[in-house]
Amino acid sequence: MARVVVDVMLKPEILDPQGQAVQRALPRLGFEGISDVRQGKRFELEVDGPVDEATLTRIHDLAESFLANTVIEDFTVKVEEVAEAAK
Amino acid sequence: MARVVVDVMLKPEILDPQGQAVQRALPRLGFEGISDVRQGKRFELEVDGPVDEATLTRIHDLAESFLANTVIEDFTVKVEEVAEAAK
Amino acid sequence: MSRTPLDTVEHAAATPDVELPWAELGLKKDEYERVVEILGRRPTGAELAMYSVMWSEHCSYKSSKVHLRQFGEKAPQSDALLVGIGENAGVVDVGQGYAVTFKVESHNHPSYVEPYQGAATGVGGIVRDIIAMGARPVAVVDPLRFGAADHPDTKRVLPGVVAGIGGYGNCLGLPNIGGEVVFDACYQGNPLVNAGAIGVMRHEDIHLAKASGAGNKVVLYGARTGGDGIGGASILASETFDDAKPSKRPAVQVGDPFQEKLLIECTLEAFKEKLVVGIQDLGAAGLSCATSELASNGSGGMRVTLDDVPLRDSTLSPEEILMSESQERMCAVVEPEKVARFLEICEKWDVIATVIGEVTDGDRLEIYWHGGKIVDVDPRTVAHEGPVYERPYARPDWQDALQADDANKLSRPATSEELKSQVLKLVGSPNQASKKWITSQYDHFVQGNTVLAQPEDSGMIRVDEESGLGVAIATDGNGRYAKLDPYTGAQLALAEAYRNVATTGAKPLAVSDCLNFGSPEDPAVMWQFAEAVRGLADGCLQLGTPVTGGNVSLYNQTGEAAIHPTPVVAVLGVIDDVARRTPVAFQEDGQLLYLLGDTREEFGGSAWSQVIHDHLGGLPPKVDLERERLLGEILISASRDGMIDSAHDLSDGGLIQAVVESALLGGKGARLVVPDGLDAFTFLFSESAGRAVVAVPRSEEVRFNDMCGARGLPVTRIGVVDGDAVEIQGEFALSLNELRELHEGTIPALLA
Amino acid sequence: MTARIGVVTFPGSLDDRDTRRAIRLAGAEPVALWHKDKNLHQVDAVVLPGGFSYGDYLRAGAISRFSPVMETVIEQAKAGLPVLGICNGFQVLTEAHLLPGGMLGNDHLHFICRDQKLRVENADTSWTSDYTAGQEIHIPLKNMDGRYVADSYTLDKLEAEGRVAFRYVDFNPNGSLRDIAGITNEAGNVVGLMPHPEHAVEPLIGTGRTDGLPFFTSILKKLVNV
Ligand SMILES: Nc1ncnc2c1ncn2[C@@H]1O[C@H](COP(=O)(O)OP(=O)(O)O)[C@@H](O)[C@H]1O
Ligand SMILES: [Mg+2]
Repeated sequence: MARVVVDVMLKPEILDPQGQAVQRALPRLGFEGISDVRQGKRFELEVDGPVDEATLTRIHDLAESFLANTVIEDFTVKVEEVAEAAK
Repeated sequence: MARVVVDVMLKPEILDPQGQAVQRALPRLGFEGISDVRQGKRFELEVDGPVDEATLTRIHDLAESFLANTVIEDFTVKVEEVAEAAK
Repeated sequence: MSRTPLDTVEHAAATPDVELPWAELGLKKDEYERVVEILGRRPTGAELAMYSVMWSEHCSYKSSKVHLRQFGEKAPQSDALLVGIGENAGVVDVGQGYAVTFKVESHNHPSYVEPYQGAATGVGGIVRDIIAMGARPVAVVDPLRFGAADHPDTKRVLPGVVAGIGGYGNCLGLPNIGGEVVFDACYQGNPLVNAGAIGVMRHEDIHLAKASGAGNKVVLYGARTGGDGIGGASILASETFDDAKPSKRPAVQVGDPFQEKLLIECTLEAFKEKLVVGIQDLGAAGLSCATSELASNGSGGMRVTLDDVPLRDSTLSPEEILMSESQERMCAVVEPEKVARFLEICEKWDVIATVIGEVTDGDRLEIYWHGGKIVDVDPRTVAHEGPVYERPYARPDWQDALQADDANKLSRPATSEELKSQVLKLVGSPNQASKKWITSQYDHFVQGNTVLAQPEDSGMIRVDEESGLGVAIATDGNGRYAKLDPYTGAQLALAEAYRNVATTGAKPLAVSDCLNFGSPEDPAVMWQFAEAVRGLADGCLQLGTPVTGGNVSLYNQTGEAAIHPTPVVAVLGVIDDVARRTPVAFQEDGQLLYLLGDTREEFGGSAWSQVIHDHLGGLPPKVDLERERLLGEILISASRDGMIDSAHDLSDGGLIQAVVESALLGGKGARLVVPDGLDAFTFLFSESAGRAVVAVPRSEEVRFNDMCGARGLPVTRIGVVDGDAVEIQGEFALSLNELRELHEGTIPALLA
Repeated sequence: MTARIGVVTFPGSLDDRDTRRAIRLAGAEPVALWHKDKNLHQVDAVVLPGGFSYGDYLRAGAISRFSPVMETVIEQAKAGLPVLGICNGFQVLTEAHLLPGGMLGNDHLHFICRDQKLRVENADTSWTSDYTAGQEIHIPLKNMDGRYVADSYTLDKLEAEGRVAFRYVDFNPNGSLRDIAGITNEAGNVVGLMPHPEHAVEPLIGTGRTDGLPFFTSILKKLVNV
């Protein structure tokens, strides 16, 4: 079993109110030096069987037609190599 | 300027209805072979200046106290090496 | 548009032969030539941007203007009207020093492309219109139309639209108190997302969109300007969607309801301190619209330095800044000595505010960029003197055949058993089923003044805590009726909304509308439009309820197929004491049920003909506005004098639909008797207009009958509130449980 | 003499005015508090009202929790100041760790607005003494992020200590664990719940019931008797 991650972010030209709200809160938390924050979605898909070209293409299509609305969002698909050390 | 990415996911033991809704929709979209979907948040922080140990520690603290609620969520912090080819 | 060298006014004058992309920006050749004639030279890029968005169908009403004039020409005498058509929204006097502003707008096309954001920004836009009048917004309504309920794309569009309306309105703290949900295949590629808002203010707080007083400052405040929906006004709202060219759909805007909530609070605080001379929201056509309209309505001119506009994207060209439709922005005109305080209030609410210009002595709108003058126009020519078309219109050749295809001749149920099964089919059909799955996604309670909300006949909001003064609003429209006869259809929409308001005990005062039609370039559509406007204007004159404002949405069609002509009418009413409001729900066993009005064999365009026969043909129900007015007076008097405990108007689905709704809401059944002279089928399913069912306590029976008799309103005793079933004596009985399951189960089964 | 009850306005608070009205109708004196002002102006109790503070961006309550006024509220709540968090206010209280657990999106993924039946499980807090334990009441509920979650250790502890203050009855509107609608801290001075008692204080308005008024009379009695 492998994990494929689809990250969906608002296109750069599209307003991101959530990211902006986070960014505006940073100085109040005593945090300087971050010039921009964008907030998006992360989907972790657990795939049965091998993640081959064909599977990736299908996931790409899935992302394009369902996970993201490409009118306002961009997405990336990647295979997660190893489980990252959580926290 | 560099980009640090903070991924925030619900703890595994917590029900993720959004992920489930995606998973349930998959067969309708003619998509088989995905045993689990989890949906979380992705924050892209544009950092002024170099991303050194100290900065990463501060962002880690920020994630722990603010970007994630560690009562219910786990997070990971990573430096994004290169701008990924969007889509 | 070349930017090196900067396309200034001098540069334009010196380079008359430069080709500009007027066609790409949506201008026709003769329109462009008129711009050149007005200016006496070729426009600069920035001027072209302004003229093109402001002269678009969406902003200039160029196809509809000649017809809309009737709303003014035929306006009834009304003491209530404080501000009429032409401002951001109309204003009505509701007494005790209060004024109410309300308006309905469309956000149809964006909501098809991106349902959530399209619908959300629709709410945002209409609410800014209300704030711009000086009022605190107090409620929203959302008349919606979608394709077939079981079409897969409806499952994409509807939940997104509903979540967007809820997401935005709930976050603003505006109770959603009414609306409509209609399914019809004709809206498949063109859902109708109309949104209305109501605001309340004191008379002295009314504000207008005008820039007066040379030296006064122009302050832009709210969100930063980004590249949102550039050209959206002209392209997105006015172009027919054509499946072959999806690339023509530009990105829709993303709304930020939190920012808008701050905008509301900081604007109201500025009003309270009397800091604002004139104000305009930024909606379609953004700064182009706000600056030209403010200047055009005022006494002087205006000078704006575009470099001072706070940007989200520093690479925007001046043309793009002028066209940007970034949401959550407002423009205020403020006296110089009050600017500091104005900015302070903005800062208190964390709202970015910048002085971008000032009112001048002259009569020109001048805009500067990087030191050069890039716009120098008479603002009236941009804002008010756009092209006006007398588009050809003609009654379509299929209209006669459609009307001849009489629904009254459709086969009717032959047995009680069949009648019963048709009732069940109707009550469970998507259009007649409960919309609770949708409306429970909206906050009805916020602000603590909601007296009635869906599924009541009209929404009602308390305006004054002490006196109990309140306002009511209902929106209605029936595209099927309007397709059969657009003149009558528009009047039926008006009559139904009027009736819905009166049924709750409020006195109808004024009208707003949202006219949703296909392409004005099709003479058949143009005829539908002209007829509907004529019908509505005539109807408003007769009912004494002026049209105070509204919105036109054209080009609602996919390829050749236009939507049903769909005039949506909102009626606003006032009630002296909300404690007297009449609810829909049956209150008490034993109360007598009366049917008010005449029931005729009228099935053209009916829910029955649609659900049972999938048929649309014949003539819509007859309209009698004098009768509507009388019915309204009776309902209002009965509520004021405590003669009725519940009331429900009759509309699509007829009497049986209304009785089932009252029964389910009250958790009390009814025993009905078919009155003499009517057959059970007609009694249950007819959609004759001008009717309502009321429940009268026994102690009021005589008084109520006397009142109706004295005023000549036909009244028929039809039964009694009782038990836990709806029973038609001699025909059938349906338990409330069975009815409830059907009525409430349909929409979740289709959409959840 | 009556009690002064503060109501905080955060940017995006929606029910602050209604809450002040409810306090007034109960006979206490409402005091408007501003999120940027650390000073609580000598109030005897504080209500964090409902709404979408900061748009509920990031997480509901997550940004407000760091506002200046909350510094004082957190400090004083720990010292015994009565604090009631309604809906968004409840979310702020969990984010501020004045109450355990966290709030997540409703399990059905939709905003929900309904007249909700609740059982008062604990009538010994500062805010619930005018109810009786086990009493069933109807209070309007309206939220997007109303799903209360905590780990099972915390949940067991809350149950054992009688700190589940309200439970949903007949219908769980958001997937909250163990049907929890509201909880209290150990001392009983800090209470949070998702439904909106301030919307149930007048017979004509909203759902037409007044089941929410005892929240405000409870605190008034407590403060005036002191
Ligand atoms: N999209 C919506 N938003 C809010 N309320 C709605 C919506 N759709 C329907 N409603 C409400 O549901 C109730 C029934 O709607 P409808 O059958 O169209 O009423 P009527 O036939 O009396 O005009 C009304 O109270 C109406 O306001
Ligand atoms: Mg009605």
